[in-house]
Amino acid sequence: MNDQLYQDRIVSLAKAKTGAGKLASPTKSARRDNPLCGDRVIIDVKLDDGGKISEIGHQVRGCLLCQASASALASVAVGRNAAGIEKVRLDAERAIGREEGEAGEPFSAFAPVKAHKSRHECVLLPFEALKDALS
Amino acid sequence: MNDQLYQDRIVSLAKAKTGAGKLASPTKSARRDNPLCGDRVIIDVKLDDGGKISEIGHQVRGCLLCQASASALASVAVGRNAAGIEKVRLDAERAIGREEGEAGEPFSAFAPVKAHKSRHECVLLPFEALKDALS
Amino acid sequence: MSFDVAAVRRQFPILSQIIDGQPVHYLDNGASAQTPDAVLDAVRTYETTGRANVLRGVHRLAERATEAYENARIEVADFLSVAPMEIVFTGGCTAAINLVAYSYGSLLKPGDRIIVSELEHHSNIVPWQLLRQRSGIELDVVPVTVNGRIDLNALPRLLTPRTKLISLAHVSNVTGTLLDVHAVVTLAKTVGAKVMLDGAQRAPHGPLDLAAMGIDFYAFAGHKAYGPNGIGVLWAKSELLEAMPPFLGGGSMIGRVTFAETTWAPPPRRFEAGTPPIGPAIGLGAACKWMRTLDWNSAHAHEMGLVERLMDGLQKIDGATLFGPASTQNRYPVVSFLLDGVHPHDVAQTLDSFGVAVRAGHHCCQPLMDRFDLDGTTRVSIAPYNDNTDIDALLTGVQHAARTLR
Amino acid sequence: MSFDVAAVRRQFPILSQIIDGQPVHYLDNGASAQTPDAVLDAVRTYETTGRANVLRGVHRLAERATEAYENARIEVADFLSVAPMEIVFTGGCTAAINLVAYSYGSLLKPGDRIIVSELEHHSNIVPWQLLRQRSGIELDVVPVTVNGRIDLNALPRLLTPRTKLISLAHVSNVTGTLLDVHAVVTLAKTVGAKVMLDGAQRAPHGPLDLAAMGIDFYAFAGHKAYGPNGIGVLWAKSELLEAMPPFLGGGSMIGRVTFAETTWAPPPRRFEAGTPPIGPAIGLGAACKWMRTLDWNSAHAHEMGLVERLMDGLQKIDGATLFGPASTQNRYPVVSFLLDGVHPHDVAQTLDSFGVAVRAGHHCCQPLMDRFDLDGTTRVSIAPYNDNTDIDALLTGVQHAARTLR
Ligand SMILES: Cc1ncc(COP(=O)(O)O)c(C=O)c1O
Ligand SMILES: Cc1ncc(COP(=O)(O)O)c(C=O)c1O
Repeated sequence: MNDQLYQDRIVSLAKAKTGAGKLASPTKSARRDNPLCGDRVIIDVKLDDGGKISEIGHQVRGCLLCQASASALASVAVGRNAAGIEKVRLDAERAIGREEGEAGEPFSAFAPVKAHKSRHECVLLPFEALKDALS
Repeated sequence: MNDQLYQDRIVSLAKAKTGAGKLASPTKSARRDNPLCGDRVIIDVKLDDGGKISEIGHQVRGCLLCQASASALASVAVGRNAAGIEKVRLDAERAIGREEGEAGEPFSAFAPVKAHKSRHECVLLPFEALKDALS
Repeated sequence: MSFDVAAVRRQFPILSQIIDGQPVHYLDNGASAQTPDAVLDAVRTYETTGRANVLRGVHRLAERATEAYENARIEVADFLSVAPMEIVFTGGCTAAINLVAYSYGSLLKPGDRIIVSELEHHSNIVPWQLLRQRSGIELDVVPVTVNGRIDLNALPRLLTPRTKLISLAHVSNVTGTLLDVHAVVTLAKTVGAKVMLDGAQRAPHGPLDLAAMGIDFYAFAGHKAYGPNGIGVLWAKSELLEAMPPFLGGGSMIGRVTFAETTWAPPPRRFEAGTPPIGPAIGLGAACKWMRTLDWNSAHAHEMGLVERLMDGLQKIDGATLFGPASTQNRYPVVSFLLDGVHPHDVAQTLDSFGVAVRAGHHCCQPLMDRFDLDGTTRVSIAPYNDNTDIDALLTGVQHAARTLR
Repeated sequence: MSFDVAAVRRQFPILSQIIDGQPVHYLDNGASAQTPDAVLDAVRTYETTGRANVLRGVHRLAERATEAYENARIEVADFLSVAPMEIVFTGGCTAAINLVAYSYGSLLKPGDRIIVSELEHHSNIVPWQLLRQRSGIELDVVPVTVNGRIDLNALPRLLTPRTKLISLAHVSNVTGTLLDVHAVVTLAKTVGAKVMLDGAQRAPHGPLDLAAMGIDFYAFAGHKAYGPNGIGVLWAKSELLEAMPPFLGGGSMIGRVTFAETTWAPPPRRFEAGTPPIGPAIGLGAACKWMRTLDWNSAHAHEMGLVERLMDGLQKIDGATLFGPASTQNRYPVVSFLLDGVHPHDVAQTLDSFGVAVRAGHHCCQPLMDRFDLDGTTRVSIAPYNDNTDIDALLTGVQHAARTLR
């Protein structure tokens, strides 16, 4: 076995299910599909008057990487606006090798995905959905 | 040089141009094209009351093999009906190896074509046109 | 069982590869099968001794190329027990089905109906949807049973005098189920509908007798049948081909071209516009010839023995369930399964770390997935060169996924 | 001239073949060029180390295959100086032109007009005739000059506000003449027409800068550009691809499939239905990369030097006349000639007996032949690996034909 991908940190993130579920009355929602693999993410957010996220909920129908990513994202999203989320996305992109530099926490957990190009989109899908929801 | 195809007998048949030209008032005519190579044969015949060929003329716009074949065909066509022409065709097909057996004269001249599959149709085109004219 | 799997494996150079210290357990044959030396050599011989364009050249390389290309047509025809002139080379199985949808489809009238099933591959759905947009035909869909078989009991009530074509998968690429062709043909006859089979998943498992099956069209892909990429086959009855207008325009498919009017060559050339995929066709001819070197009774028994080993093993894994029939009757060696709580992509990715290649996802069958409300399945698809070690490596990997990812 | 033709020749295994005691003088490159070791090796590496279906697999072979396939797209894009996402892989040049005729063509209205020329290959005529039948567009034809060039002086009066597309050969496959693209693009702009070039005969002679040319569509074939059969390229501006509906339906080109409605993937995937010709695409990528290893200034000078040697030699043969321009200006190394009283097929067949491969006939340009009332021509088409011995063997053969067949 050469199991470098599903390391404990990723599995724990996915199992933590931080922010999993619908919001009762979201300010905004967005859904994103990846037609190649069938992954699907719905993100609900409540925004405060300054456009900052005050609550976030995600429904992921997808793989463990997508779930872990949604969890990780939810764990750091509250209090950020669209620009703040872009910064967090940079961390995720760094972790998977799409951007230069060191990835911040908790996204460094995704470093093992770097070698698996076909799975990069799984990590980024929740970010795409959240971007749509914030725009 | 490995020139086995254009032997003297074929070249002579072509140059003889036996039967080349239009008939003034043919009983029947037919035209055949080979779309792959662009060869074109028009055959005119005069038939007697018994359906036998009394006169034949051919206009060939095509290669030397096609010209030689039309010449050879014209040299033996007079006095034959459709069935008789079929027998002659058998000689041509024997010469190029499409049928078993020894080819009669003058078609044995076409034996060098046997090895050149892409040219078989050149030899047979005048026969096709004559068949149409007789049918 | 006299099947010598080691002897077969030796003919496939890729199977002896070691990647990251692991052997290759290739169980993704339904997506693309591997290719034997016989095919690689045939293509290489063409490329290095007889490469030229076909049909129109008189020089020796062109004669060699033309002969090799037309021999490939004969090999394919022999494999399918049909006449060579009924074999049209296309770019793939998808291209073959699209050829029918465009050419035969152009003969249909608004309100004419085509029947497909719920388990079809997108390649046997979307071409008809595009035809529907172009020309106002209607599509009817035969449902599938809970076992993942096309429900032929539901077919009669879909048949109408307007039904012109029934196009179904010969073997499902998700469940491996074999169609009851005789039943379909019998029903189709009652309304005069033509029958087309998508043979992508059947052709890789041995020779066929299409003429005896009573069908009208058959399509399959070279790369799934041990041949190269970029080649597929459409077979159709010659009277149908004769009646069909051209699809693509270009060299070789013409009779005479003028700007005012152009006439068409007879089939199969009418449907092979431009320079055909000569090398790939030669490779596919070699693949068909290679397939006929196997004894398919024992090869099929070998394949289905592996399916049984797989099903037995999965049954012992907590949370693993089969999608599709649990028997090996009327089926070919394609098996889909689910692992409760683990996404199919994660199963497949874990298997990769054990050197096992499978496919996960919707398998280009989104309507089937929707019908069963699934994200996808993990699919194991077997070829004659697979052996017990492949299945065992897979089972070990699934166990690992079950243990670590839930 | 620093061009090392011997070094180039060594890379093409077929050129060192001896057939019936004779070396191969391959001067039929316009029909299909030969392929170098670099291409053969790239395809073999895929077949024996990374063969799998692309895009959807997560296992290592699938990752290798996908990466190789997408790298091929980048190689082709670099060769053409365009963006990879604007490259659509097709089954050939003919398939690429048909893609435009079906997809872009479906956006046209009855009465819209398309301009082609009298010297076009059937592949750039028949697809538009089929479109005319489908949708009532009109075709206009630019005549050719006595020299075998597209007569651009005649173009302005064909232009109307209904002219939507001008589709012309970049280089003629009969006369080798190069189109004045700048003039065509300038004229097209006056009525807002798109410009498509059939680059089948230009692409094999070095890199292009399509973005700088101001055109909209470009098509070429892999097998004429030292790549495998079964692969071709359509380039189109991304905004055009975005606006174009799908052509073939099947796997990979979809967004989401339901029986009620199906959505499409973005380009280029929208136009690559089904399993693409993966191996052939990888081979073409290697061919494009290989072409960029040559210094095309000296390669072109070498090719045109051979054209001069050929033209000089033909001038000395009684009864031989050139068809097309007698100069090497604005042309590529394709030369047609006639031998008075000897049919082109007989010339070509005689040349074959000298080991020389050329092509004779209408070259899929019947309208051009009709315009000059010709049965056909004998065509010499040259690649960088040709040398003086090839031309000299050809001249000897033509002399022999002139002496014996008249
Ligand atoms: C100018 C031109 N256009 C189009 C084509 C068609 O290319 P293919 O037959 O490879 O599709 C050719 C070659 O035959 C050609 O020379
Ligand atoms: C059942 C079925 N039909 C059609 C296809 C399409 O074949 P291709 O993608 O080779 O054109 C496939 C394979 O993907 C298949 O499994």
